[in-house]
Amino acid sequence: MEALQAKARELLAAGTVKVVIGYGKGTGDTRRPIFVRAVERAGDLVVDAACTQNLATYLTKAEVRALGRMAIVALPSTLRSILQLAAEKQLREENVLALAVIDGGLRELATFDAIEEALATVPDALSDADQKLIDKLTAMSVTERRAFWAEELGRCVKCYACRSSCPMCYCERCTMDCNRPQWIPVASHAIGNLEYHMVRAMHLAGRCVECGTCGKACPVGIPVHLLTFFAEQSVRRQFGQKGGASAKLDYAMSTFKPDDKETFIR
Amino acid sequence: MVDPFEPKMTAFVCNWCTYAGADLTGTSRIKYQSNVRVIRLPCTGRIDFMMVLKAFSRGSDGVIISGCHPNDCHYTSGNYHARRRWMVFRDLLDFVGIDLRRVTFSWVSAAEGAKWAELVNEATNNVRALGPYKEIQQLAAVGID
Amino acid sequence: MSRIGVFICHCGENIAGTVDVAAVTQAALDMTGVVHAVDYKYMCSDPGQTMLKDAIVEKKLDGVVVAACSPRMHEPTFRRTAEEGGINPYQCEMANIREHCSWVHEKGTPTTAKAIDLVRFQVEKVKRNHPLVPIRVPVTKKALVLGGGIAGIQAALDIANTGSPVLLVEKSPSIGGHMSQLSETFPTLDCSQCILTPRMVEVARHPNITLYTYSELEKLDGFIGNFKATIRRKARKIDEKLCNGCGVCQQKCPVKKIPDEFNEGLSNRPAIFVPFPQAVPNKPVIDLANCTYFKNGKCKACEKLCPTKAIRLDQEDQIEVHDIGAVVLATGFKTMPVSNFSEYGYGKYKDVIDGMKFERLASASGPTGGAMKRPSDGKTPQHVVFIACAGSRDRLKGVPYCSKICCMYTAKHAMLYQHKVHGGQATVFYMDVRAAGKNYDEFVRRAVEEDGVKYVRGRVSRVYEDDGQLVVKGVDTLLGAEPVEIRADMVVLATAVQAQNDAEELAQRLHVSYDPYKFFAEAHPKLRPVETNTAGIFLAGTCQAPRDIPETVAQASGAAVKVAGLFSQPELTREPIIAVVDRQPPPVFSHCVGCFLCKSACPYQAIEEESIKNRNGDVLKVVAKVNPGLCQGCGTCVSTCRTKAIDLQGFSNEQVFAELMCI
Amino acid sequence: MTDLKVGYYPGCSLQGSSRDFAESLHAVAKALSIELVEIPEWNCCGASSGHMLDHLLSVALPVNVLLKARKAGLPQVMAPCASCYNRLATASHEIATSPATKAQVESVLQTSIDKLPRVLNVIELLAQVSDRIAPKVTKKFEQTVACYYGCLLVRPAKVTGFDRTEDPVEMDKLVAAVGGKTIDWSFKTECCGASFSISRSSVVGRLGAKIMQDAVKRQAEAVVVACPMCHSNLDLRRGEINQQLEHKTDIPVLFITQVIGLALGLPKKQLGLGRHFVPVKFPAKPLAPPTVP
Repeated sequence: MEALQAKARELLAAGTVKVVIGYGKGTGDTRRPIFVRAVERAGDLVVDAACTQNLATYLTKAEVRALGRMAIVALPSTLRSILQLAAEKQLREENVLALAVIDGGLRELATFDAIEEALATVPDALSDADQKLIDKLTAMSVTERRAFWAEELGRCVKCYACRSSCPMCYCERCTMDCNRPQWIPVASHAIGNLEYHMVRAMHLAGRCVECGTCGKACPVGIPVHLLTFFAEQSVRRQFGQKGGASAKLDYAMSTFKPDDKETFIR
Repeated sequence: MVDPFEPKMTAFVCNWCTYAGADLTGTSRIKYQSNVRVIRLPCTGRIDFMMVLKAFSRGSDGVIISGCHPNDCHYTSGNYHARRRWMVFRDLLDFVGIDLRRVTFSWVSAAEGAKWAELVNEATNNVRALGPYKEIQQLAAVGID
Repeated sequence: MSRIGVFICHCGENIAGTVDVAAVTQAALDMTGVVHAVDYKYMCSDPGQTMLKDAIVEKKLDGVVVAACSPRMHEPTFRRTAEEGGINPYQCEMANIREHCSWVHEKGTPTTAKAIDLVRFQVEKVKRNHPLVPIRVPVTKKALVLGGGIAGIQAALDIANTGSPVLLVEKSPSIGGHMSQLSETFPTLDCSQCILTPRMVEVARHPNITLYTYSELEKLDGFIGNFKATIRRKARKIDEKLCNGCGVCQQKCPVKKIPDEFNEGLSNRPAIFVPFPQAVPNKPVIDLANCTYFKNGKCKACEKLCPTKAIRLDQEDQIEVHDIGAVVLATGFKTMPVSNFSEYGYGKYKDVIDGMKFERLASASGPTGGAMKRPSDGKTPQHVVFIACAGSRDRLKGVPYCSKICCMYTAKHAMLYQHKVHGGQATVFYMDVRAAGKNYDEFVRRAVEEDGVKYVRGRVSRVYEDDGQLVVKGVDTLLGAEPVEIRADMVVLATAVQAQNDAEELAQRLHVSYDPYKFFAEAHPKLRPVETNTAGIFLAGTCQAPRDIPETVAQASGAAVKVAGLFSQPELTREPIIAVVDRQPPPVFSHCVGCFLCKSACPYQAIEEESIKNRNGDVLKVVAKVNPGLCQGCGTCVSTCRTKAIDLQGFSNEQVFAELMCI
Repeated sequence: MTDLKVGYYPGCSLQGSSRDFAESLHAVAKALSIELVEIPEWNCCGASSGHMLDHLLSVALPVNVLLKARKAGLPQVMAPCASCYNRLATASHEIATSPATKAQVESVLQTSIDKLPRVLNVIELLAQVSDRIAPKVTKKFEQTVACYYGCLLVRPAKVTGFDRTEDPVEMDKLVAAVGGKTIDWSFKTECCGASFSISRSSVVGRLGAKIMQDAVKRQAEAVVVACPMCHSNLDLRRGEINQQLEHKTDIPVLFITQVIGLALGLPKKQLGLGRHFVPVKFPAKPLAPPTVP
C-alpha cells in the first residue's frame, strides 16, 4: 500500500501521469474507485483484498481520458482489459500506465508487451465459486436451467449496472439503445431481459476478461457474469482463442478456420 | 374441440444456396409442410443471432437456419463466420435453457431441393411433437412493445 | 404514410390453382399502408407490367410488392418495371408465392394463409425500403498481365489490340516462358520458336504494350477498375537504351561455367548473359550471384569492353506504382522436382533426364543443335525409355491429378527421337494414353504405327546402372503382368506439372483463392473459368491448371475478352446491396466506435479506417468505412457490429426486423 | 546415460531360425543401454499364413499383442522381424483408419482400443539412439557392404511411414556411423522370395542370385540385412543362389545388429556370428573404396 502511494506521488509529481485511477475507502469496509490527480491525495489510495472491481472501465470514459495520461491500479483482469481494449483500438500505449497488483506485489507496466509478459505467469482460472455454479448449471436439465434463469432474470430491473461496470461495454451506443429497429424492448420484462443478457453474452464472447465486475455490480444479485463467462469459455473450448490475451487483435467471432469442428449442422 | 397444434416455423436462409435450393424444391414440385415462413438474407453471415431470438419472442415454435455448405459460400467465407457464431450461440441458448430441439441448423445447397423438403418436414414434425413453445411465449406474454 | 401497391400473379394455374388469389388480394387490401391490390393472370406479361406501371402513376404508389414467382427469377424484371413506372427500382419487393408456396403445398386454407403471410412480410419490408442508386465506380482502362509466357503474351496482345494499354510484367529477363524452350509442338510438329518468336516480337513492338521483364509485382491494392500495382524492376545493371545487344560483354565475361537455365543446365553461360538468342528484349542481364565483381569487387571486364558504355554496375532496383483496372494472372507452372524419384536415379545418372531437358536436346537451338546426343558422353542413344506419369496420378509420392500434357509430349518426344535416330528404339511406359484433343489420338497412333514407338502399359519400379548401362525394370500389365527389364541408353521422365513455388504466396497477396495444389481457383468450374472470386482479376494458362498450348491460348483470349468487356464501359455499375457505416451529426459523427472487429470478418477487405477530422485537421474520431467498390453485400460485418452502426442496404436491420414482426 | 525402455516382440523367427539376430540384438541393446522388455504372453503376429487366410484375424492378433504391451505401460514396441513389424504396423494403421475394423476387433477382443503403442523396426530403434553408437565404437567396421532392406520394412509407405520407400537409406546411415562404407546399388528393396524359401526354393535361388550378383559386382564384402527372412534367403539358400551364378559368391550376410556389435567390439560369440551358413570372414584389409557408378 505504501509502495503504491509512493509510486503514485512520484508519477504525479513528475507529471508522468495526470491521474491515478485506484481504489479508496468506501462506506463500511467496501472500496470505491478514486481518481487521484494531486500528489497530496495519493495517501487516499488503498490496496487490499476488498479491491475487486475492474477499474479498466474508466479507461474509456471521455471525462477521465480528458485528464491526460492515466495510471491505473490493475488486477490481472484489469491488465487483460487493457490488452483487449488496445486490440480494439480503444487504448494506446502512451495513454496508460498499469500499476499491477499481482499476488501482493506491485509492478509498474508501461508497455503492452510488459503486460502480456506479466500476465503469462497469472493463471486465468475462474473463482471456485463461479466454476462450481457453472458446473452446477451445466449439470442441470435444460428445463431446470430455464427455470433458474427465468427466476434470476425475472428480478432484473434493466438498470444496466452490469453494462456500465463492464470494461468491454464501452460502445457509445449499445444495441440496447438502438431504437430503429427497437431490437430490445425498453421496458424490463421477462423476454426483454432474456434478450438483453443474451446480447451481452454474445457480444462478450471472445472479449470477456472474466473479471466478474458485472455480477458484482448487479443491485439485485443476478449472477449475470456467468453468462459472459460461459460464452467466453465456449469460445476458448472450441477455438482456442481468448479475450484479453494480447494487444494484437485475435477476435474469435470475426475470424474462422475452414475446419472448425461442429456436430449439429445437418 | 380445439384444432390440432400447428407449429409456427421460421427459417432464415441465404439467398444463393438454400433459398435457391428451396426454389428448386418448388420447380421440382416436391411437397412439404406449409408451416415454415422463409426470411431471405444475402448470406448466412448476415443472420444476426438477434433475429433468432426475435423469432422466438414473436411466437415461433421452431427456427430453421440454413445456408451454403462450407467452401461453397457465394461470398467465400460468410458461412464460416456464421458457423462460428452458431457454435457459440447454440451453447449459450442451451445454457439459458432454450430447447435446442427447436433450433435446426443445416447446409442446403442450390441443388438440394429434396433435402430442403426433408429438412422442413423433419424440423416441423419434431417441433409439432414438442408442442407449442409455451415457456418462451409465457415470458413474451408479459407484454412487449 | 406509405402507399403500397400489391400485385398478385396467378401464373396461370401455377399459383391460382393452389392459392386463393382473391383471398390474398382481399387480405392485402386490409394491410396497413396498402392502398392498392390486384391479382392478374400473368404479372410478368406485357399487359401485367403495364398494369403495374399505370398503378404506380394513378395510385401514387411509393412501394410495390409483386407476389409471384421467386425473386431470383423476376426481381430484375419487376424492379425495371417499377423504375419505368417512376419509382426507385429498389422500392419493389417480391413475395415468392410460387416456388415457396403454391408449388410445394397442397391446395387449401393453410397454403393461402402462408401466401398472405409472405405478402405481409414484403409489405412490411418495402415500407422500410429506401431509394437506392446503383454504385458507380470509375475504371482505369489499363490492364496488368502477370507472366510473359504464351498465356501472358496472348492475353496482352488481345487486350492491346482492343486499344487498351497493357503492362506486361515478367520476372525473368526475357518473355517466352516454357514454350520458348520447346523444340517442336504436338500434334503438328511445327517448331515452337517459329510460331512463338513472332508473337514475342509483336509484344515488344506493340504501341499499347509496356513490357517490364526482370520485374515482379510487389503489391496489389485497391479493387476492380481501381487497382494500384507496385512493381519492382530488378536492376539488370545495364542501360537498356544504350545497349545494342552486340554480345561483346558475354564473350569477354571471365565467368563461363554457370549452368544455363534456358538449356536446363545442359550447357553453360557467362555471368552477364542474354537468356537465349531470340530473347525479347535482346539485352543482357548480370547474374549477381555469380558475377566476379559483385562477389569480390574486382573484374568490371564488361564495363571496360562495352562499346556503347551501357554497363551500369551501380544500378539499383526501381519501384514503380501503376494504376490498373484489371489483372490477368498468367504465371505458369513448374515441373515436379525429380528428386522425388530416387528410384529412377535422376541426378545419380546423367542420362536420366526430364521432359524439359529432352526438349532442349531435341531443339535445333539447343546445346546439341538438335542432334540426339546423351548428356553423359555425347553418344547417340540407341534405345531410349520414356516414363509417363512420373509423379502424376501418384497419391503416394507425387500428385493425385493428371498433368494432362505428358501423354502428348511423350509421344512427341518418342516420335522426334525416332525421326532423329534411325534404327533407334523408343519405348514408352504408360498407365493410360490420354490423347483427347483435335488430332491428338491420331498423333499417338502415328508414333506407334508409323514411327514404331513401343508402348508398354505398366509402371517402372526402378532404373539402375549395370556395366555402365541403364537398366529399366518395370512390368508389362498387358502381357500377363510379366516383369520386363530394358537396357536403355537414356531415360526420359515425364514429370508432373505443378503450381509455381510462389503461387500460394502470390494468391494470398492478391486475395485470389487457390486449390489444394496451389493452382489458382476459377470463380466457377464450368461457367466462369477465366474469372477469379476477386472481381477484376482473371486467369490464363497453367497457373489455373495443367493444360496445353492451344487451351492456354484460348483461355488467354477468353481472359482478354473479360478485360475488354470491363473496359468497354465508362464506369462500373453495381447493385447497391452493400454495407454502409452510419454517419451522424457532431459530436457523435457515427455510432461506430472504431473497434474494427468487423474488419477481419469481411471476406473482401472492404472495410477501411476513416479519420473524422475538424477544420484544423486534428482527428476527432476514427471510424469504419465500407469501400463500395469492394463490398459485395454479404452482411457478415453487420451481424458482428455491436453498436448496429453498420447496416446492409436492401436487407437492413429495420427491414428484416419488420418482417420478423409479422411472424 | 538413461536407459531407453522399449517393448520387445520376438516373434517366432528370433527364437528359432534367427537366434543369431536375437543374440546380437540383445548384446547391442545392452551395450547401448536399451532395455528390451519382452511383451508378457505375446502371441503370433499372424504373418505368412494368418493374414492370407482371415483379415479379421490378421488385425486382431497383432492388436492383441499391442494391447498387452500398452497394459505393460510400454509406449513403443520394437519388432526385429520385418514380417512381425509389418503385421503390427499394418494392424495399428487399420485400427487408426477404419472405424469398422476397429469396432469388429474391439468386439472380438472384448475391449476398447484407444491408443496403441508406436511400432518400431530395429533400424528405427537404433536410429533413435544413433548418437550413442559412435562414441562407443572401439573397432571401426571398415568394410564395404550392401545394405539390403527387402520389402517389409519400407512398404507400404502409408503403413510403415519409414524411410524412403523406393530408395531407403536409414540402414546405410547406421553402417556409416560405425565406420563402414555402403555401396550405391539398386537392389535395396528387390524381392528375395520371402517365404518361398520353404515352398519353392528355386524361386528364392533365382531372385537371390540377382541380388548377390549385383552386390558382389559393386564390390560389397558383405550384405547387411534387418529381416530374418532376407537373411535366411541370402544365407541359408546360398547353395541355390550359387547354382544360378557362374561366379559363385561367398560374401557373408550380416544382421545390422551384428555389424554394430562388431564395431562396439563385442565378442563374436555374443553376436551369434558362428550360426551363419556362409562363414563370416572379410578380406584381410579392406579394398579400395568402390567406384560409385
